[in-house]
Amino acid sequence: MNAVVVMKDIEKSFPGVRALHNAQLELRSGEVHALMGENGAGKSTMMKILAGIYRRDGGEILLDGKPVDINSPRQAQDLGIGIIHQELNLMPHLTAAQNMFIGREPRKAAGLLLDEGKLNGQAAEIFASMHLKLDPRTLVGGLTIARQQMVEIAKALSYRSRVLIMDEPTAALNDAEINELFAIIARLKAEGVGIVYISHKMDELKRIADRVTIMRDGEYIGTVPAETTPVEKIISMMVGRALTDERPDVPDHSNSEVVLEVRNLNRGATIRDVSFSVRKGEILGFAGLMGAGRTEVARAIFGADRRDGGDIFMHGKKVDIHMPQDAVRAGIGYLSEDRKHFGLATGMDVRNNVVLASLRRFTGPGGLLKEAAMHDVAVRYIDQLAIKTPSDKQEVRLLSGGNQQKIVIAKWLLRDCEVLIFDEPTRGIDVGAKNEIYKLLNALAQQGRAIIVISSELPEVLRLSHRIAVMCEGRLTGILSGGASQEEIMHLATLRGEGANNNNKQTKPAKGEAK
Amino acid sequence: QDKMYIPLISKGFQHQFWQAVKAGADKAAADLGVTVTFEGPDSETQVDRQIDMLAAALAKKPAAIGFAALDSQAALPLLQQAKDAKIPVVAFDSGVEGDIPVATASTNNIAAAALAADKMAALIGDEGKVALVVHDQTSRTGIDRRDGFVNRMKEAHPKVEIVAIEYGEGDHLKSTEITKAILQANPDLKGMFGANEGSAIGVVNGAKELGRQLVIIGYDSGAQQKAAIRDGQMAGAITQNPVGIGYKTVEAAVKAAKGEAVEKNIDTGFYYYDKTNIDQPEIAAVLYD
Amino acid sequence: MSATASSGTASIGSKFSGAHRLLAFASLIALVLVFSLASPNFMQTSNIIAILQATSVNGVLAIAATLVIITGGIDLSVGTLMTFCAVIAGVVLTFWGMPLGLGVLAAILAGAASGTLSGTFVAKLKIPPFIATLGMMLILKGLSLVISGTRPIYFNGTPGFTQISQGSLIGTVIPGLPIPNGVLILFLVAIATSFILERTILGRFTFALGSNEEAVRLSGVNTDRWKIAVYALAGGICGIAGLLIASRLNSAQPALGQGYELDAIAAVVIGGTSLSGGRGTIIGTLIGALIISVLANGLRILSVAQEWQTVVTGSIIILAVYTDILRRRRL
Amino acid sequence: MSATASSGTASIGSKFSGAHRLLAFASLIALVLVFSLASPNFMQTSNIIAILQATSVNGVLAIAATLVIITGGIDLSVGTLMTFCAVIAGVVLTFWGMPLGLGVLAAILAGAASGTLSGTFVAKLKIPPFIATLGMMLILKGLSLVISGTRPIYFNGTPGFTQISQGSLIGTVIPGLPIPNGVLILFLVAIATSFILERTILGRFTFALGSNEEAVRLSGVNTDRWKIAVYALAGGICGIAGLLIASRLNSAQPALGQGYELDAIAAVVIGGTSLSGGRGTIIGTLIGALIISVLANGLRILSVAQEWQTVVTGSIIILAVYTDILRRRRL
Ligand SMILES: Nc1ncnc2c1ncn2[C@@H]1O[C@H](COP(=O)(O)OP(=O)(O)OP(=O)(O)O)[C@@H](O)[C@H]1O
Ligand SMILES: Nc1ncnc2c1ncn2[C@@H]1O[C@H](COP(=O)(O)OP(=O)(O)OP(=O)(O)O)[C@@H](O)[C@H]1O
Ligand SMILES: [Mg+2]
Ligand SMILES: [Mg+2]
Repeated sequence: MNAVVVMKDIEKSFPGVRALHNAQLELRSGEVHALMGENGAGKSTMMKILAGIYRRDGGEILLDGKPVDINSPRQAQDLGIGIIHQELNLMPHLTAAQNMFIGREPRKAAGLLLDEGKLNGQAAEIFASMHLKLDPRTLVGGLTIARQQMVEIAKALSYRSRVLIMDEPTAALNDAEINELFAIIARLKAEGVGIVYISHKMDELKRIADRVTIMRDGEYIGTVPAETTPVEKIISMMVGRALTDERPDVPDHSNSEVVLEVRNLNRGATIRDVSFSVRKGEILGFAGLMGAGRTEVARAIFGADRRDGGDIFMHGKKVDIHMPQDAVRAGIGYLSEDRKHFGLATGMDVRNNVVLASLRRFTGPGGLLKEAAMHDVAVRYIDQLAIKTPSDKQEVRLLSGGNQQKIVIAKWLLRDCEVLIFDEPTRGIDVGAKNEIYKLLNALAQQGRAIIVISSELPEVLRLSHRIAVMCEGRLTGILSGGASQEEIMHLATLRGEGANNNNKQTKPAKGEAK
Repeated sequence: QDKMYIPLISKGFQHQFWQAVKAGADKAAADLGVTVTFEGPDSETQVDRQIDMLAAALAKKPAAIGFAALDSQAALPLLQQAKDAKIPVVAFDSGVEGDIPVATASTNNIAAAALAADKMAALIGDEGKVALVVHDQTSRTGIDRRDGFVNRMKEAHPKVEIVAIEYGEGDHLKSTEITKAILQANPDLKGMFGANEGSAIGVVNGAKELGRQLVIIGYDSGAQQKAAIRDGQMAGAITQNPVGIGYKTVEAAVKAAKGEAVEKNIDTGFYYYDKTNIDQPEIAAVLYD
Repeated sequence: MSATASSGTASIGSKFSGAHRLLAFASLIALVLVFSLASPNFMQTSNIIAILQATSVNGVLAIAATLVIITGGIDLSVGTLMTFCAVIAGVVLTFWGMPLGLGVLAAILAGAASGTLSGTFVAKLKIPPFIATLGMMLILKGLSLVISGTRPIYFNGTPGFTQISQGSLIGTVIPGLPIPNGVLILFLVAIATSFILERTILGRFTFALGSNEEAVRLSGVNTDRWKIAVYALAGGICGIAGLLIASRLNSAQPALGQGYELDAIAAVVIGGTSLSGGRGTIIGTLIGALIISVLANGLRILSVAQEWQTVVTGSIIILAVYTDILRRRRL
Repeated sequence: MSATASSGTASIGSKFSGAHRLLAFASLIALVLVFSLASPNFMQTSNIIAILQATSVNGVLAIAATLVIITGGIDLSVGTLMTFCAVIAGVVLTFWGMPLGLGVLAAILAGAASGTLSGTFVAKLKIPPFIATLGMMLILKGLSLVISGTRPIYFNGTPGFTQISQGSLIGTVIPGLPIPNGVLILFLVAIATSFILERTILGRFTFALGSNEEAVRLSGVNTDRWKIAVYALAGGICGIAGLLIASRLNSAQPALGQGYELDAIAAVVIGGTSLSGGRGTIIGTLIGALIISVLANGLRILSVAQEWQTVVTGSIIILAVYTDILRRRRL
């Protein structure tokens, strides 16, 4: 097979950061080429250079063997290079279809008028081919991250590129959507499209990748065939050492004190009568399909959204939560799934984002801030979570996606709440760091925190949870014990319709269930 | 090169009245061989901006200064500074309190507006409702013209009722809208007084747009006001002698700078003009386009 | 406007449909009701026409401002640009004695040219819109005075000129309805702009730029060019406003115009357009402009003392917007 | 939503350091140089003091506006609030004959109270800052006229009052340097506000609110309270501006003030503070205010015709900001 794209000896530096040095990539048509590396390894930067967003400082790009200069996104498009960005790049006030075809709108009346009907029709066609149930006329700003991601994918497909770059397309997706995406990838591959695929989910490699290129610290490490190379080898190439990953035993919490109890939580059609409790030292996982309502439950508990009904108890005492500050005061922290909009002040530096929820602690008399103490804490978390940043004064928006996520985690670790709700905590985080975060969550639980983890990655839920709550269409369809199987979870996650709430007896009686 | 330099700090700049004052000053400058500059804030409320202009003028070490105070008290420290530096100050348009100005070239706005009131009363038969559109609620000229008109009506024409006084910043369009609302609210209104050029034109426009006939008296001149008087839409108007004010101010300033004696109060006068006398030479001489 | 609403979906701009569309008028209708009850002089044809005519200039300026604001920018130069265009019409018609049509064209072209310049500052030189248009506001203000020789230019030599705003085409067709052409032009401009916003590619990019300019750029679109086009269109509309005011006053008043931008922007924001861009409607802007005119007219009709008029106006603007926020929250 | 982040460097507030700090003055220094060469009257102690004095009021207003703008809001009421506070001082000192200290306190408290009200409208009622402060601007304008009886209130009964701005503490210590107290107060306010912005929790939240309010709220912070606090602080600073202008004019001029917000906001934006929030410095604002004053003064000193002054001012504002953009891009 011929190489469609060859990137040779690519160099790229940002002020204070050398993002790429001698980076290499060779992509053939009709192959899925995985690009792997730790957070901040330079994967996104490499791809942005290929997509005409950044100019390279050095090196060469060959397209079909001919050297090319790619200076703008437009030029990349014209050369047949499409990209799905890691960070969503959508116009929230426009509809899904309008987003997909921005700049390429079908026209009528001799090109003078927009043809909205055709636009929506074409979008609907692409959605149908993806088995995505989405009205092309919905405003993108109102969609969940996952659905926005699907719109991005649909947009990239609509370009019909020869080379398609996917930068962590599955970070926000759950298994069903991932399956759908992989089916699409298989189709594209058959059509001879060359796909660069970036992901931190190791299991995906075996499923779709043909070859894997590994990067570390902006440098090329090697390219290996996906099928025959053991995952451990790839990981050790990524992190420069071997990782061990053993699942700790599920501890018994049945005698521990109930810290948080939620009774009959309701909010419109998205949360229906959800009740559960978490005990001291326990990690409660939340599983479910996209839009099952897990994020909504978390936000309602946290006071970020108004709720129509339901009581929240801490240590058996009812607490009034109307605003996030009430929740934090009661000892509940919430790490949002959407770091860009709800998690970070991206224009501020690392230090200030880490202390954002705990600023009071660093305030002396007269409202004076203790910068030195803030610095120490920030540096401590930078070390502990291996956050890749030139200093704690770096603006957060200049960090790689995974490192941004770590900063949100650091913020809540510092706030030290009794109950911590993590919504997709490892989204976009590399294997090594993921492991660190799992260890951290376990340690937090051992210290006596009650932890809720919402995750769309079933292995993660299974790996972490002491018990697993499963939601479907706003209902809590069951709570499983830690040792549950994927099949059991999927059964509950698709248990639709009325009466699901009464189905608790179908579920395995979980250890330590309050009722 | 060594021409005598005399800056005039005015109350305004863009209005035609001030442009006429400037024209007079420029003429005097040409006649007397001196350099003048003419500056004023955008609106008559901007007392502090005028002070800044005065400060810059002083920094240029002028031979004398012409000054039309928006608020003479506020300018006192700088005027004192001028006096200390032996720079003579000639007040124009309205007076400056205290003994600093060596001369004052001004119009008696109160008396002029009172004359407008008398004319209005005569034209409407000494009874009925009238209204005022004034350019400014707080500036000296605005207050004087309003009060001169209103007080004269109260004293001499008790049967004339003043039903509305509104302020339109001398903006033609705003004054038009104001007039229309006043006319709408008072179907039996007999007359209106516009206290400066923009206000007067606004009154004329408003009445015309609503197709209402009433007695309109204006203030100052300008092509549109003159035309309105000629074709009968406006009964008449008060005119000052802006060109004369500008000319006399510069003249007095030059004299004072040379150390010559100057007349303390230079009354530049005002006239009522209407269709009958608009073309008489003494009136035509003080009108501007 | 009804373009996308007819299909019953929530798409850009057309948040109003059916009953909601009526509710959007709530504040305006409430105001009209109150004033009608308070004074019999308010609800009269002549006064309604006066209100509409008082809206025409500010309404057209506000439409221009709406375009720029939807892109996430702001245009402080609308007021002085209007004056500048009026002066240009004066130069062409009165100084040079050209025919009416050329004067109209010159005014609109001058507006578009100035808009192109502002747009270039913003898009190419990356000067923040506030500064670029503030600078243009001052430049245009000065140029108007320079060109006109700091005196009004009268249009007495062009008899048809006053008809642009003051004549009544509608009145000649339907004698009972002497709606001035100025009002007609306002509505025509509103309909045309609304059409451009909702149906054409330029409109699509107007919203897209305000929603997420970076995303548009990354989609391979020449964002600069489109942004300049929006500013140019807004400038051209200011040219129309310049013709309206000059025709109304039968003169180009070179000193007028500064301060008008605030009324225009206020109308836009009262009309529900977001200053952070991406969201807005022309119908909202029209309602906003009407609210401002009705308030001014009604308070004057009630003979409220002018200092109190200001207080009441301020309070009602806040109240009107708050009501609108409450209404939307409930929906 | 997604403000297109311009590629600024470094972190909150502390954009200027070392050599860059000097470069930031580039436009200002260039202006001063040009004017000094063009006229010997420019670079004279008395004129420099006049320029500083002319900056004092606008500078203080601009500092107030900076705070609100950093939170991502805008404050159109700074000008009329200044006047309102001056009138309040007049009422307390002249009408009621209270001692000087009480008048000063009353003015600052009135400012803070009004700021609290604006802040409450914005934070609690979710009224867009533009509308909330536009409403307040009108309300305060009207109230100033009502309270003062539409005429200036003179402070002749309080002899020390003019000293607030016109006296010279520095002059009594260093006789050769008769810098008026107004200028001293401007710098003190700048230092104090800068300190609050950079070193205290209120300042940190000011930046954080402008950077991403929702993220701050979801961090468990009572964003409403902090936002109101920022508006209140800004209001108090406007109170100081009110005292300065009243002292300078020895009178509270009730009609003055509208339009001043534009100069203040212009100073802020020229000084590099972003209107989309999250970024800005007080030193930048000071430089911006100085650029405006130097321009106005210099052009007057050069006896440039007034209509051309406006044109030149507009052009130089655009140029100054563009130079600054180029400089930052190069760094
Ligand atoms: N615009 C920028 N300015 C400064 N530094 C940058 C910029 N963009 C990226 N970097 C830095 O370059 C390095 C590579 O970042 P990149 O986003 O390519 O990482 P990545 O491999 O995609 O990581 P992740 O898996 O976390 O997405 C990081 O250290 C990052 O902080
Ligand atoms: N901002 C919003 N506006 C309108 N609907 C929303 C919004 N956010 C969520 N929803 C809807 O609420 C429902 C629950 O969504 P939620 O995000 O809680 O699901 P989830 O289980 O967390 O799934 P995900 O994996 O996508 O995060 C879905 O139907 C979703 O479309
Ligand atoms: Mg990345
Ligand atoms: Mg979710």
